[in-house]
Amino acid sequence: MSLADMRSLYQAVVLDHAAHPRHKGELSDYNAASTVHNPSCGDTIKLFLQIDQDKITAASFTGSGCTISQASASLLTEAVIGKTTAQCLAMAKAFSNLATGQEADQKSIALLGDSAIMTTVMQFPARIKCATISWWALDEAIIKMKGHPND
Amino acid sequence: MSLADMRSLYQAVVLDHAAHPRHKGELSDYNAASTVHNPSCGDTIKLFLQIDQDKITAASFTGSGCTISQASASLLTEAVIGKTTAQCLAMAKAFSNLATGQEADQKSIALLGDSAIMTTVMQFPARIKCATISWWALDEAIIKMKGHPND
Amino acid sequence: MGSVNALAKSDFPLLRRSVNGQRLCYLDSAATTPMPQAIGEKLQTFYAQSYSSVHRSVNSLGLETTNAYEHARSKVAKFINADPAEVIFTSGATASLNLVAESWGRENIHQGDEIVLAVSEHHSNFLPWQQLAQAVGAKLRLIKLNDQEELDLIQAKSLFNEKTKLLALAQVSNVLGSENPVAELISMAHQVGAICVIDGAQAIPHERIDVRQMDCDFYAFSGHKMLGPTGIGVLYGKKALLEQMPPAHFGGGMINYLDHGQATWEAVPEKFEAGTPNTVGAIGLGYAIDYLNKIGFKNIEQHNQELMNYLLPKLAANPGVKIYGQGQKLGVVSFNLAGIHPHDAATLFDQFGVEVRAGHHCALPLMQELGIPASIRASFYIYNDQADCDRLLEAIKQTQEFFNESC
Amino acid sequence: MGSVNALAKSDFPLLRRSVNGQRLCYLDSAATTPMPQAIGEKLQTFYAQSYSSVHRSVNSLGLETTNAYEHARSKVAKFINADPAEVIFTSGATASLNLVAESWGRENIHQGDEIVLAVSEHHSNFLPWQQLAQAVGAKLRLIKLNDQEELDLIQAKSLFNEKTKLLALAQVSNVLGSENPVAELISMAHQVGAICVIDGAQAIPHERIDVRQMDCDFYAFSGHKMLGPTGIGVLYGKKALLEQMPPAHFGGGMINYLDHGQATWEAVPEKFEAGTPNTVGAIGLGYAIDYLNKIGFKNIEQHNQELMNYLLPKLAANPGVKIYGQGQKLGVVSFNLAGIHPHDAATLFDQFGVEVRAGHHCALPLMQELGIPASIRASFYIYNDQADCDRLLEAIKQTQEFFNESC
Ligand SMILES: Cc1ncc(COP(=O)(O)O)c(C=O)c1O
Ligand SMILES: Cc1ncc(COP(=O)(O)O)c(C=O)c1O
Repeated sequence: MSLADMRSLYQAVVLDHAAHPRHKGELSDYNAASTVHNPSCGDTIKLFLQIDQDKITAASFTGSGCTISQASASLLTEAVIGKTTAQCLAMAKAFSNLATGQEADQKSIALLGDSAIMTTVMQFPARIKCATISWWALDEAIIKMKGHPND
Repeated sequence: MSLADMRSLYQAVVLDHAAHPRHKGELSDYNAASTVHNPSCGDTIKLFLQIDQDKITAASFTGSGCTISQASASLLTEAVIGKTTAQCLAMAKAFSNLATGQEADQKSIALLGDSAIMTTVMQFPARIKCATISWWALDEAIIKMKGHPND
Repeated sequence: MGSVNALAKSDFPLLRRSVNGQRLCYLDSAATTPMPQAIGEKLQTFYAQSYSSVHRSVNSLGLETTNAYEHARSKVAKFINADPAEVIFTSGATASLNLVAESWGRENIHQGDEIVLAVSEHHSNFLPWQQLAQAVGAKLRLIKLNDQEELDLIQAKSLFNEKTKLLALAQVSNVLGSENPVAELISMAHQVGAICVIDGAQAIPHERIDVRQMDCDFYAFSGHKMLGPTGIGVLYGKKALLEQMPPAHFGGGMINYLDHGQATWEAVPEKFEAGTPNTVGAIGLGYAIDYLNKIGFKNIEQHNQELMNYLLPKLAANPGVKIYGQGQKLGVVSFNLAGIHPHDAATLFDQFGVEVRAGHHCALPLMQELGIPASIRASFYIYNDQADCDRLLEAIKQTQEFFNESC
Repeated sequence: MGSVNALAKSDFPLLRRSVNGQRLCYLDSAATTPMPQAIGEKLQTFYAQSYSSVHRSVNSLGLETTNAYEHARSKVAKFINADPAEVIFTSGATASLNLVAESWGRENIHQGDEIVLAVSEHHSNFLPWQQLAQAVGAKLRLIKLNDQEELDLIQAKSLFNEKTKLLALAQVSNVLGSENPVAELISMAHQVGAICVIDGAQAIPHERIDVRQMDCDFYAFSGHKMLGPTGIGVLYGKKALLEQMPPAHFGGGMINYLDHGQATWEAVPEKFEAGTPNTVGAIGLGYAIDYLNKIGFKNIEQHNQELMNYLLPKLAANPGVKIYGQGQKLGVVSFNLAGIHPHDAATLFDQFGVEVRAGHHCALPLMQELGIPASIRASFYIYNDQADCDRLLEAIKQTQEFFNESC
């Protein structure tokens, strides 16, 4: 076995976020939220957002899941606070593209910051969903609140 | 091709009964009847019986079908007239056994008379149903009227 | 041998066997087609090297199988010009059509509604609608035949009205062998807001299908009639429709979540694929599509047309032969021999190794419309050649002589 | 290698492949089993030499296929001690269970009726009943687990009453791996006049089944979990019940006649087999039965028991391992590693070539009952040996070290 491969998936920062997730728990005030399930394992992520004047002023999540999904959600909350909803949608798209081995534009990648580390999951196709479900939840929460960007 | 095999299936008497079926048409008086379909081809035989004091006093049939089913029904009507219902049930069983390559008791075979000729159909497995459906109709008509022999 | 040579006959070992001492002359492709040797070998290899379970796996082996299964779905989608999410794997055309009736039908067909069907529908596209109509109090309205024994477009027009909720129609009849005026009928149906279910079981082996261009709402077919394995079929549905529909069957792999006893469903197509699918069947269907694409539909159509052009005039020239339907035949021709029941004829043909179908072909309403109990059906495909036509013609001649002499 | 040698490992070429650079250690037989090489070869031969269409044929070739198909049915019947007319071929256990719900269930379950289910049922034997209950206003009553994490017979007793119309129960749980007290529960159900549907998907590969002795009313299973091909399954039903039930699907081959728009049905089992069946799938299932019979269930049971006797004490001795269910295991064991999510564990195992399942195993109600989101499941069959147990134990150890060091 290649433990080295494993170390690239389970990097220290990932393990740290999974063990000590940031912003875990329901926000006391929020105006956007979404729950996403990973039907292949039963994992669930519920994401809460407070959006003021089109900016994310607070973000948190609840739910159980594997190291990858917990770390990804935790990193996501850190990444989105302070971003506009349009930036968030671009980030969600960039993340999902990178995680499935597709290209993404440099500007969006830059926005992802630390959270981009989770896209190494690309090398473990069976785990891609674990990393992406919190980003789907982000996308869904914003669209539910604001309507589709092209509307 | 073995036309000889064909001649054993389509013997002169068979072709004659098919071309000139005996007792074809609905009986004006009957007290037992049954319709049987051959689902594989859509052929239908309806059999009419007049049963007096447990004896078949008249028999006829209607319906369309192939040479084999028409000849078999025609031969059946000839064979059953004058027989008791118990004899008829024994004949139906003997016919069906012979046509499927099984044994039958000599007494019942004797009762079949000319109609036994149709059991050569045994060599043409795809056609066995064609020969036997009128005998199923006989069985069903008698049982419907009199109840099951063991009742 | 004449000018019409079989395409790829040597790929089908089945066709080299004998029947009743004669080399097999297989004329029953409308019932089912043999599978090319190479497909069987590839399936064997798949079982031996990669087979595992699809979906719900986090292991590498399961992922390999899942990818192969989804790759087969993409092939089907491309083959009929659909989106992979619009391709539901079923156990066959019959299951596909029942799925539409059970899911879309039960939700959308109500008392007083009307369903338009062709009188020539196969039971698999007739009974599900008849039973649904009986259950809810809807009405079946039948498109009849004109005097060419083809669908009567003028009469059909009179059947559509604001009560029409559905058109269920075979693209190609499995008895008459002719292509129905699908475009015209779909447009009549859509004009009154009805949904169109097209039974493509007999069309898909013979011509390039484009579901978008056809603009049907559902399209159903079976793998075993297009050189694929048994037990696999497809239901195509427009995505927007599929998304609205409830699942028809329930089990593993089709739920998103189950909470406090409430289930929510997976996205399409998984929503409609409860239970472990026929993984290897789907992969085999993918191989069959590769095979057909390699031969090419231009060649397939031309080959079958040449065979029909050779056979039909000779068949029609026999005064004892009555052919049903006067349209162009896509490799399928039904007929009867005067004074000879089709079952008797088929038994004689069988002695010559000529394997046809005799019966009602699961199209009893059509038989009743034609006023016959049954017919003989000879159906041709890419591996048949002119010699097969000649053998059929010879078997007919001998059969006529046998029964005419005898009677 | 220890004393427990694999039965017939060499018959399965799949098991000689490698995964992530390691020789495959296949521990997912409860999901699906590889197919013996010889069965694939026989199916290939069948396609190449005899394949044609079943039923409705008067030609010799069709008859050969029909006979092979019906012979497979007889093998299944003998295998479970049923009558061939009681054996319906379906596309799998999920389809079998849905068939009972759609046909028997819709006719016989009404508002206020109660259905008793085990909380450990697979979604395929849970959702059909849940959906039916929701549709008609019936009530589900769940048999819960006792403190051994096995079905609680005492609580179960309190669930049966005159409203109970149905018991739906797996013979062997696909998560806990233990045999449920089927005899006791069937007798409770029959005492109140309820019908019993037994899901045998996990039992049939492991033990000799006798449906008459069990006295179940329906019994469902899949071919792909017992060394057979994909896309084929069986529904057994008591003949008297099947005869009363309406068909659930409609199409070719299942009607007796159609007259003035009224259809009458063929006898059982044809009534329930609309459309062209998975002919070759059924024949392949027959071959799988031959194969299992040749090995013999006495050997199979003993082999799997020896494997469990070897593995379980070692697994239980690892303080970081929590095993679910304390009953005897029929080759299936579910567990979790303290502080490690099952998905993470499975990804590590996969690097060692150890292919297990991680997730909810389509048994969400059971997961909720156990209070866990998911588990790891390792499942063993005749081709596994003691070395496979050792590799699992080693993978567990390495995984624990990896995550404990890292955190
Ligand atoms: C206990 C149990 N029941 C039912 C099923 C469903 O079987 P299938 O998916 O083959 O239809 C399975 C397997 O998935 C199972 O383990
Ligand atoms: C026109 C047509 N529709 C539907 C079917 C049903 O297909 P299957 O039996 O493969 O489900 C057939 C073939 O039997 C057919 O010819």
